[in-house]
Amino acid sequence: MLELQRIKQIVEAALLCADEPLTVDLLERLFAEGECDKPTLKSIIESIEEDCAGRGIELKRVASGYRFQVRQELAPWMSRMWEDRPPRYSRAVLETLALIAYKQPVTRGDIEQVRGVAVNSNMVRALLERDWIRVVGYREVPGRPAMYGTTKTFLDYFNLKSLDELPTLPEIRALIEPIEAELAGAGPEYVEGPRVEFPTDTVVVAEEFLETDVEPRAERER
Amino acid sequence: MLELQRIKQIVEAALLCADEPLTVDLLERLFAEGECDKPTLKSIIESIEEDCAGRGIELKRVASGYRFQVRQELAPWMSRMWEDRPPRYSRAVLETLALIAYKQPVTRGDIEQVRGVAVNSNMVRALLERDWIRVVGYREVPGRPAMYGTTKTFLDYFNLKSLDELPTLPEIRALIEPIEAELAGAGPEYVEGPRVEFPTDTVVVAEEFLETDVEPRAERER
Amino acid sequence: MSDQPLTEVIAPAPGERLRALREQRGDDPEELYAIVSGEAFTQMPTDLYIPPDALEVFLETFEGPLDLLLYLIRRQNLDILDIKVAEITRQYMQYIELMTALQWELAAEYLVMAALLAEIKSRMLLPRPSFDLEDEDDPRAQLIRRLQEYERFKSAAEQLDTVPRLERDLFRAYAERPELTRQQVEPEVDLKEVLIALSRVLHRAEMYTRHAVKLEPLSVRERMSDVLARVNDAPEEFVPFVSLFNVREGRLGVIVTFLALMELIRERLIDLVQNGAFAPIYLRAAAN
Repeated sequence: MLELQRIKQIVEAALLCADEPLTVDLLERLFAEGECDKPTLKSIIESIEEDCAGRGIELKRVASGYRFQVRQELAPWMSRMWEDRPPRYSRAVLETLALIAYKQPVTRGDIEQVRGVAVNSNMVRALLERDWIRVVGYREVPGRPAMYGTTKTFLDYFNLKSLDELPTLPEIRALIEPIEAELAGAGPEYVEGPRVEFPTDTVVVAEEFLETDVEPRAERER
Repeated sequence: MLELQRIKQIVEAALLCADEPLTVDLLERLFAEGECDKPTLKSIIESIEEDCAGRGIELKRVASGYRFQVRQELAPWMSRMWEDRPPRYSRAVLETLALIAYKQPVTRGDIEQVRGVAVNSNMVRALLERDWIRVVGYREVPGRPAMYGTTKTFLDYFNLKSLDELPTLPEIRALIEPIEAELAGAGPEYVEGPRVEFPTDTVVVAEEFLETDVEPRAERER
Repeated sequence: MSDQPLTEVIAPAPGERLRALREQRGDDPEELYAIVSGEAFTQMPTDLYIPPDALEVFLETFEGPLDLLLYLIRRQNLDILDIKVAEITRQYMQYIELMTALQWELAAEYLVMAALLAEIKSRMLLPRPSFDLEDEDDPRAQLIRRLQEYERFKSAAEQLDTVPRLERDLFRAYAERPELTRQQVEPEVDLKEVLIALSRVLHRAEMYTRHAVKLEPLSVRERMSDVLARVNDAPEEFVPFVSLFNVREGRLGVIVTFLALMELIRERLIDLVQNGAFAPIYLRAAAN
């Protein structure tokens, strides 16, 4: 028989590097003839369980055997390890947001008319959920489409006291054009994140198709 | 600041459930503002290292951070857990890896020059995919061949913190004594070299070879 | 990252087949060198500079001509610099005849080496004075240097193979992660991105429609939303006109509100209602 300390080391190590929970039978198979017996194994497992008191992990018995697992109370810290990097809004969402800000109150139909493509209801919902836009009324036309405007939260996020702190269109042009010229030379990824690999105009369409729930516009608006 | 015991639990748990080794910086990011600082983290890591004494696992620092691993002395028992034998690497792979590790940055041409046989491009691709080697640049000769170097993943796999932990590159050994002596002319001024371990007249030659670049680089590349 | 190509390329280790054959035959592994056509070679032929086609195992055993030469020198004490030119030439010719397309690439390297050995020998046969030993170009010196350099890395590779590594000597320790409490992370937006989006969409609109999209002053658009929201959220149908004006906003505020109302009326989003001359004016959401 091996020394108890050695057996304990082996059992602990095996439980920590196995892909699956281990039963006492499986653990026993790690040992050569005469190195360890079942009663010893069982008492070793108990002692390992006791050692876990106050530690970050516990030895848990699940249906298919024993395994070490991180205590559930540590989940908030562990979660940070897998936290997603913040996602990015697609170009379509940003355009919708910009049009709502500058042309409010607007309906989806209004936005679609300017953008030339259908506006996905998910995009509007995302902006509503974020509390950046709100329904300010309904246009009295068939279908009573909702009209959207921006919110206080929107202003706060962008650190604006009121909407007229946003630049005017000529100001935007003056502001944007140098950037766009630079982008034309430098490659598009600066503005759009990793997705853009095509010439600008085709991307818009491609993205639309990706993100738009296909809903015929005519049906929706009437 | 959190209680020390809680910090220790979190660090231990994180190291045990992370997919990759963790650096102190990464560990710090698990904590919210003011929950833990770096000096505390470092002393906690030390204390976890000490706790491992006598246990089956150890906290090891490798190139990309800290990880828990089963002690090497337990490998005979651990290997019984898997039916497959551990992967073995061919001499071609090991020689190529050794050349890249010790002589980086090297091109395929450099490797072929030393090994005297063509380098299998599938092997290079496999090493790249495994993330053991990477392209570190291109040599400015016709054809601009890629130069390879090793990665942290390579060091991690071989349980190393940095390249200096690799075993020292073996000395050049005398090969054909009479001829070498003849070739070297046995000049007395060479005899004093620091690496004298061979009979005098052969050492002279060996040293010569150590210091001589076999061929000018440009010629070798093509 | 996939291990598949690696396992294909890297395993089985060369010599594996030979090792298996040795085990299978129960031969002394040190004794048996190769098996050719079922016949066991317990000793490496000492006069073989090019592996014959039949010696498939041979190709697996050696990493190339440098490896073979090192073997001949270290294990057989062969003086590679003093070989029989006639013999190597004969092997050379024979091998070219036997060479199969399959092993052409590998064979080529052995042939180059054989040619080099033949060259060395022939130069040694020349009268001494013309054979300058100090010469950098001495093919013997070059060959020895290459052999030594190769041997160095061959041993480095052997050393590397003994370095403790994951999967064989070391195993990572893992514990099951707890159920994670995922926090929803909201996308971050730079105002500049919104502006770029706007300029792009307006630019596009201009390309497809005759006239440019008109943008009113933003203070008016914002006020339009506010007024509309008030009218819609009001408990009563009618909102008093005067209640929309706030003295604290000053004259400019009044003008903005007034323009907003005009625009809302023009766009038929609200109706103004007055029951008689000088009676209070009310607003209500536009009825169809």
